[in-house]
Amino acid sequence: MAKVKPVEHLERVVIRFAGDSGDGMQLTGDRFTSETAAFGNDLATLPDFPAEIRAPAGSLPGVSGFQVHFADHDILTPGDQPSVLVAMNPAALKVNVGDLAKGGTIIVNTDAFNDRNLQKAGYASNPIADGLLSDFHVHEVALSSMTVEALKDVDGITSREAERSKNFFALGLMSWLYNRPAEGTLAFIESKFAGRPEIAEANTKAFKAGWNYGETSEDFAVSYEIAPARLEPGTYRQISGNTALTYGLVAASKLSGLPLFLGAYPITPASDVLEQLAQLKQFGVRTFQAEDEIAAAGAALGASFGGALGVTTSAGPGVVLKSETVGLAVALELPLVIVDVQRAGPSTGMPTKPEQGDLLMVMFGRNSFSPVPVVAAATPAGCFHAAIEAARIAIKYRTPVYLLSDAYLANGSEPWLIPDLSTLPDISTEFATGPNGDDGSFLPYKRDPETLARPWAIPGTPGLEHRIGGLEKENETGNISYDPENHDLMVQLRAAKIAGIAADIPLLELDDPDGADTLVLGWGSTYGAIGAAARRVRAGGRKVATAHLRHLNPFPSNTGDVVRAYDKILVPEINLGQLRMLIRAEYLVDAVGYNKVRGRPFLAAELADAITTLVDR
Amino acid sequence: MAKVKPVEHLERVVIRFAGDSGDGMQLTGDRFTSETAAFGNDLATLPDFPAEIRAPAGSLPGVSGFQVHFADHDILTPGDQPSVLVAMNPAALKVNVGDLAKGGTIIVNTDAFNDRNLQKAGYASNPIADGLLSDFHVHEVALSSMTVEALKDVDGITSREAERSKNFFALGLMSWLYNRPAEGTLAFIESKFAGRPEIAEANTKAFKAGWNYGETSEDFAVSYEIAPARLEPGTYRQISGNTALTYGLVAASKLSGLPLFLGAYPITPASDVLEQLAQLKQFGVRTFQAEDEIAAAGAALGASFGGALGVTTSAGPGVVLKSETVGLAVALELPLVIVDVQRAGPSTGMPTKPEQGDLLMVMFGRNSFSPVPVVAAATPAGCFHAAIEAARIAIKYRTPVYLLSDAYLANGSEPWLIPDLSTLPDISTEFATGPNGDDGSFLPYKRDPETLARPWAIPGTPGLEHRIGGLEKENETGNISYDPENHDLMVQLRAAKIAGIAADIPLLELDDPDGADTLVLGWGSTYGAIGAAARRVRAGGRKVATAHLRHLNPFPSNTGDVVRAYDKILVPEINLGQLRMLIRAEYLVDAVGYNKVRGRPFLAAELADAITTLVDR
Amino acid sequence: MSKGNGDLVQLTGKDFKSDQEVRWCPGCGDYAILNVVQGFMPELGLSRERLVFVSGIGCAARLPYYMQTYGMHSIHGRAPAIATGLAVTRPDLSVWVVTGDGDALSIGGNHLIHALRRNVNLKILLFNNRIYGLTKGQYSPTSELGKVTKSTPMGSLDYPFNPLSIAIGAEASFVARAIDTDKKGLTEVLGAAARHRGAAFVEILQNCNIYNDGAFDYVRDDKENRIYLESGERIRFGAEGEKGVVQYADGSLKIVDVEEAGENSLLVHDASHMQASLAFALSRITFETDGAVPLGVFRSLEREVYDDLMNDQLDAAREQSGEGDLATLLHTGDTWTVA
Amino acid sequence: MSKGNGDLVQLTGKDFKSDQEVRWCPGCGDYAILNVVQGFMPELGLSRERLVFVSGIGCAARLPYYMQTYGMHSIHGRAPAIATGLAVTRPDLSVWVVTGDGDALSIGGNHLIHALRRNVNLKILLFNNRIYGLTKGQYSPTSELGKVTKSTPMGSLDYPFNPLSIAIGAEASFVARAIDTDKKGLTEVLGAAARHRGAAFVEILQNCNIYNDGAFDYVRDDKENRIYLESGERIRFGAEGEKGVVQYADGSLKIVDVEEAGENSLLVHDASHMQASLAFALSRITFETDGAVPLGVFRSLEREVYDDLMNDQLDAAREQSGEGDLATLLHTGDTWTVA
Ligand SMILES: Cc1ncc(C[n+]2csc(CCOP(=O)(O)OP(=O)(O)O)c2C)c(N)n1
Ligand SMILES: Cc1ncc(C[n+]2csc(CCOP(=O)(O)OP(=O)(O)O)c2C)c(N)n1
Ligand code: SF4
Ligand code: SF4
Ligand SMILES: [Mg+2]
Ligand SMILES: [Mg+2]
Repeated sequence: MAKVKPVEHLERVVIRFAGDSGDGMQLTGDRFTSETAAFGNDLATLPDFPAEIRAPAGSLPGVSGFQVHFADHDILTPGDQPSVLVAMNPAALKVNVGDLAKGGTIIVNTDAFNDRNLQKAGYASNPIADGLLSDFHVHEVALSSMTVEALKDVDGITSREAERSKNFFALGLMSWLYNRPAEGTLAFIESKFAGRPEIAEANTKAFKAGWNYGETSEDFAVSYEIAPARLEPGTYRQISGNTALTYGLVAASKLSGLPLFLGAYPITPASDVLEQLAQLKQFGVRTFQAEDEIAAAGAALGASFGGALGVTTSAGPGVVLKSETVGLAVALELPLVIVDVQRAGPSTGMPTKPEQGDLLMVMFGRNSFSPVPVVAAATPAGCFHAAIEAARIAIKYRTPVYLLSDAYLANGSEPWLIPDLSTLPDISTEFATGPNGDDGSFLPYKRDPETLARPWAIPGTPGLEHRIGGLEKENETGNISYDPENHDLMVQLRAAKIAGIAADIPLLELDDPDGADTLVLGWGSTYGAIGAAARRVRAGGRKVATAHLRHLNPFPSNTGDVVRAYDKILVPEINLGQLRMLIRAEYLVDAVGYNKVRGRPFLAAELADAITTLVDR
Repeated sequence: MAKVKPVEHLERVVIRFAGDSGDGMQLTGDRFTSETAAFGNDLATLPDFPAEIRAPAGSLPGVSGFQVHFADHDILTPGDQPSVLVAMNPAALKVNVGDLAKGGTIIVNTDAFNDRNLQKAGYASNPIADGLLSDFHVHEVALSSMTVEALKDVDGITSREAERSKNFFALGLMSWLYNRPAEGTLAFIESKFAGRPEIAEANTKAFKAGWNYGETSEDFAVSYEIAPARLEPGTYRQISGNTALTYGLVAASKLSGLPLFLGAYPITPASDVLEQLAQLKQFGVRTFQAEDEIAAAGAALGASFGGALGVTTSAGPGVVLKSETVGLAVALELPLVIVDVQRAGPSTGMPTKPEQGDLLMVMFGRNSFSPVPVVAAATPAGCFHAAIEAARIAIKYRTPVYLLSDAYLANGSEPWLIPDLSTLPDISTEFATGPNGDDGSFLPYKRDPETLARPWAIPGTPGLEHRIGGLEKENETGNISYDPENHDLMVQLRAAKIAGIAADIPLLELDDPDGADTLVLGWGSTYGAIGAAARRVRAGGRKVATAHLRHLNPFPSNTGDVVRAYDKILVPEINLGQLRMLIRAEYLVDAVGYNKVRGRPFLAAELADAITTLVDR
Repeated sequence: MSKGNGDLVQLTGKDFKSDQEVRWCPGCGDYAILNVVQGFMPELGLSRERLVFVSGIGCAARLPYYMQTYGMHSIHGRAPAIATGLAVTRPDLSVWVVTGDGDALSIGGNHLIHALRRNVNLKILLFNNRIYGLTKGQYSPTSELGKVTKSTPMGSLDYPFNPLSIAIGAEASFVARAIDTDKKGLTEVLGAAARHRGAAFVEILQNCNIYNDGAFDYVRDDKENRIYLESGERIRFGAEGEKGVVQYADGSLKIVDVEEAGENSLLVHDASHMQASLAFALSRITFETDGAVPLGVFRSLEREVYDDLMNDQLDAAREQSGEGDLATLLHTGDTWTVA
Repeated sequence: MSKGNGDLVQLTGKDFKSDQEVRWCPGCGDYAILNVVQGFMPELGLSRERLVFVSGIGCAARLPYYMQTYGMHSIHGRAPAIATGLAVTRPDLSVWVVTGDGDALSIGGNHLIHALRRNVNLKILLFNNRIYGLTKGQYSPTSELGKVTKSTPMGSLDYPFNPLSIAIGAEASFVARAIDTDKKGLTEVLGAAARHRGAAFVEILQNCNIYNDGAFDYVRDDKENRIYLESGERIRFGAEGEKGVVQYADGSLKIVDVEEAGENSLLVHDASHMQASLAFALSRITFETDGAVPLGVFRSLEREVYDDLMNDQLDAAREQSGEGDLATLLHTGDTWTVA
């Protein structure tokens, strides 16, 4: 579509789309993101849904948002403050306007600012009219009525249905404003609504009407261009954490040659891993929606016993229920991957909101000493490799492994350079096929001297019939034993096996371009915010080092050296200091925390402030 | 019963009774202990049952043991090494002889040393005959046949039944040997077997026959006397940890004025708290044997909601299942006492054996940040006050509280100075009765400014109808809230409430008579062994300080001052270093551990060695 | 403990509305149920503080927030257990459990069946929409075999529970069924449940218009497919009562044309029959197998109530041994005195 | 995966004894069951490596240690869930679950009923001794009301489950009962369970001579109280077959004197009846109510098997979309290329 108005260049933009749950904001945001990705910007997104399925229309709890940050350079977070807010109704304005940068742009759907909606949003008067928005640049657009008007010739839809296309009008307008390629969206509409051509037509028309409105309306004097970012060459796609995690699990199954078995019970924000894997049966993936989380973990463990890659996925309130079964897996020494997509707690908490609250639970939340490796993803796309890594450790060491993600990674997305399959690790293993005892017997707890892993002898293997269980086992034979010294030995062996994994994982990478005396150490989804904050701090002329842990148990073998090399250590966490505690206990360094538990990611700005304060101390 | 043989004086004796599960060793040990207590010695006991209900007679796994340590001075442990072993059969000898001090005494039931039994115990030849026991002083006593002979005139019992009385023969003999008062046992037999007078007669006769055998047999030249210990004046009884805990819970109910509700699911070694409380219905105690541990905890929480003192008891594999419910209790801010009688793990582990493996689980084993106070008993009798203390904190701060005991405390016993009821704390509370909001409304999360506890408004109170739940709550109103800053505030408030308890618990007591530079810091059931070890170390001329934590969360407010005052800190734990980790993280002191995980208490001697090594370093 | 002081105050449904905004999807069957429940409450003749609603997690489980009574929105599946602890310690309260098909029959299945066999004095309302609403549309244990949902794109594989059959199999003493929009039927069933001392299990067919719309249209809309059970009456239904239920020699039930079969051949309903078999057989009549759905009280049998038995034991113990005395307790067994 | 290479080897019961010493109490009914199970194994015609015994925790749950097959002694109550994961991924195996009344019906109740409704191809043997053996004598969910045990000194308060009723209520496709010491009856039932594709639930009445001795003497010792069910046969029993079972018009069952009632009035057993009501009604005949106990196969109905359906879906998906290709998967949706 051609352009006549002048075009200005920008380096980066943060847009937030906000509207009622029923307004299709997630779809709008997704499409805008796809266009942006196709255009070649770097980007990061942050959806923010309401907890209710469909809270009452127009109400504050019903507001659904989607933020996308895109730039001509590589970026790390979805942005602290939107520069542009699209508000489909008063509630959306009310909930989001506080986050907007001063001087930012607001596009409001004036049609929705009627008395009823204003009242539901708790506005005594119309904020558009009464000067409340004077700090911002406001575009008043009659989105609904213009959409209905634009679609009056579409056959087979009611005017209510027509009005529903207003999100495509908004998308068209924004696509014009930021010079996004429209083809992808038009093709998407065709295929998505193939079954209902009248809807496809309506959405297409609405989109074009929005685009043309930008082009014609005097309210929009210029449009903006954000040049493509210089990204590594290769084929990209956009990917969310949950999808990356799903793909990682499937890849682990392929790479190991073990059929994937998922035991899961639905829970926000982990359910869609179950839902996505359920669609991949052609990969030999079995998904079992269990009666509860205990059964989900148990079934996965049973599948592992039989030689499958047993995986179970949940969020904190479900993962906590799996603890007893994970303890059994520790005793049985069988592979099991337990995925925890963390959310805000305690208890039911805020189901759709992220938090890093479960680290200590997965480390210690089982009766008695039962060490379990912990892997944590740092970015949405990083969930792919984290899943493969968790499976690798589980398979190689015959151990349960926790894989931590969170609600922010799960739903956030970013461009992903699709890996060449040949670069992925071989994580295959060998089942036991014959006796390993000197006397020709089979010793199920005789360990590999290097990994300390025991043989995995799966049912169906003639001659290796054996019994395993949760009672303490005699070393090597695996027979029940109450011998005191044997128990101590087994406790030590189980500890040594997990500790030994430190030799088999990458070293902690340190980013310290300037030789700083302050280290920021992070884990999990704070990766982006820490990186962005460090850039700001460095841009401000200060020195700071960063390092990010992807293995939380065991720590990479150089972790002690890294942390001891700094005078000051800051550990930002969306909890009250869980990694910080582990680091302090392990290395006796006076790590301090930056801890805000608000059910949302850190802002780069606040972290930059916290780092600056510490650097200057 | 009169005495003619000479009497020698001893300061202390450690006797272990060992026999088949069916031989009544626990009863024998219990009776001997009661006699000893009545005589006025200080004492400590350590029962050691097999895991099987009734392992095959004569087999090694079927051996049941009971150790009692008694002395003319105050003692702290059941003794490292028995000085006397009573072995009722070859298996009992085999299992226990290794623990016996060189030069110790063995009393064997020669009748049981037949080929069949020797073979079952894995003896190629008879150890009595073949010189294997040459390091010991062996008394060969035909316990079985002498018992049968002694009872031949008792009417109404078979010779098998007569043979069963042999444990009373042994008890009579030992009672003679150590000059124990016999009246208590004779009275006990009368009342215990009141319903079967022929058995009462048999046991009485067997007991007397054993006594008389000591008096007449040339094999026993002297008997021994251990003078009464100088104990604080008052009325004493013998008490095991589980009984003390039971009484403590009942006392807490009386002291608080709240009816006690116990939700429990049977599990070793916690079951008898349920069983004992079930016998105390006249105290208004309701015991609910639930379908599982989750329901047990849930029902207790429901009872608390209604204004009862809700308690749930279990061991590690059951406590882990309660975690989700405890998380709910954290969110609801209601009292709940969760008792964990720890046993060896991981998983099912060794159900009858002690371990200190659950500290980190109770600290951290819940999704997200959900702080819970932790109280740990240090001695069997100490379980009484620990239970009251746990209930006090739960009630006052409206919070779940974990109370840690273990298999050693649970079954071990010691003399207990029965407290004067007037010395017990008042732990009563007040339910909300009216509105607390400025506008006359009821605010279920408006906190007491001092304790930060919220009002406890129980159903049935007119006008205070309100709803609570596991979703995040708005401060004060308790309404569901997803507001980011509110969540952070609530997280901080929950943390502050628990941290603030530090001001309301006793300071950590330091025992440092000589001004040492080494501190031994313990918690839980290692109290006795640490104390005994410190005595040895000091007796050896070295200086060592000790301190024992009874509150693990929060720590007493002076803990930092105490630990920082020492150059060297040793934390002995029957785990791989759980308190040690907490102390290191909190106070950045280089605490080292002494860790052996053998399913049994530490020996004073090994701890003394470990302390000595550190002191000398 | 307070017994409440307003038992005689005349309340109306409105008095049971809390100040919280109701947040189900527009059109959800839960609204209808909430209205009926609130409207029914005054019939209990209890003041509001005597009422407690305990729920698990799910859309259904939000109901307690909307009731101006005491309430607890607990954790997924555990409401029956939590409510048991409350009910047995507080016999003065009327305790209601609100749960969904996932909450009650999936994660909470065990607590449900145990509460039923114990016959704890709870009124359990199961909102069955045959789907997981709150988590956005996965199949539930009552979803029909082959159901295509988010988690079963090729159709579900597990044969569903029949909530009433499992309840009867679990020794429930009171079992009934109603429809969200059937105000009269639902009110009657709530009344019968409230009058029943012991555990009362009520399945309420509830439409989730977002994820499983129309699941019960065959009986929600098509009233002639409703078989209203009345104890002591022959079982007949249809627009003109032209259909009825007979029992064959092998114990199986069958729908017949009344005219053909003769009125006297029709089965007489007896909700309080000693044997649970009749109620069980009735629970097997479903739309899928028979084209009609029985509603009302299937079973209502007086049986000893757990809470009462527990409280009786406390009384008996006190009668036997007197009110427990702590000092005496601490001194049980052998004691000795050091001077 | 290995399918085993010895299917045709002729094995005997001894081949299924492991080298572990059996450690139940002398006289325990578990010994008899173990013997029958070991003796029955060769009838399966499978080599040992194809067999897996999965158990929870309890005395009964120790059985896998004694079987020279694959085995897992898991955690309390969870065996059906664990076995489900194994069975659906390994259709080549024969998976047996061994459980006790506490393990299966108390803590594990939910997993049991879900395994049954799903019709997972598991053979579930519930050793019912109406007590908790391993934890030394607390009452269980099958203990009779008023039972005095360690945890209920004044008698238990909860009405017991009838294991078969709850299984049938949970849509079990195969339900049977046998007695520990009745070698013939137990062997027959094991055979029928093994032949049934899907979940087979077998209650085995087992004497715990330490904590609940004699619980089943009325049918273990008194053979005339055993009602052996035979599909297609009229139900009669007694020393001379003088007693029988009839069904009344209200669906209830009753024991009658055959001579008086007439042989033709007796109910004909039909284990594969479409309606579960008959099996349910038979499950309600107990010693307490009727002085006799039905044994054998109550219900055996062919129904789609969860594991098969799951594996069929995998095949269908592969047929539809071809064997999954990872590269293709990673490239789904919009992609773009940076040069
Ligand atoms: C332990 C735990 N597991 C899972 C969830 C997620 N979850 C919440 S409600 C629900 C199911 C809701 O279905 P149902 O009980 O039928 O209620 P409905 O929403 O349909 O009314 C699930 C799986 C949770 N909150 N907690
Ligand atoms: C999670 C957990 N809770 C409780 C226990 C303790 N426990 C072990 S077996 C058992 C009950 C055994 O009863 P049942 O299943 O009837 O088997 P039986 O011993 O009678 O054969 C209990 C309560 C446990 N091991 N794990
Ligand atoms: S999702 Fe379904 S059950 Fe839940 S509120 Fe919406 S319509 Fe009702
Ligand atoms: S306790 Fe009972 S069930 Fe357990 S082994 Fe002994 S006799 Fe058998
Ligand atoms: Mg539902
Ligand atoms: Mg049992």
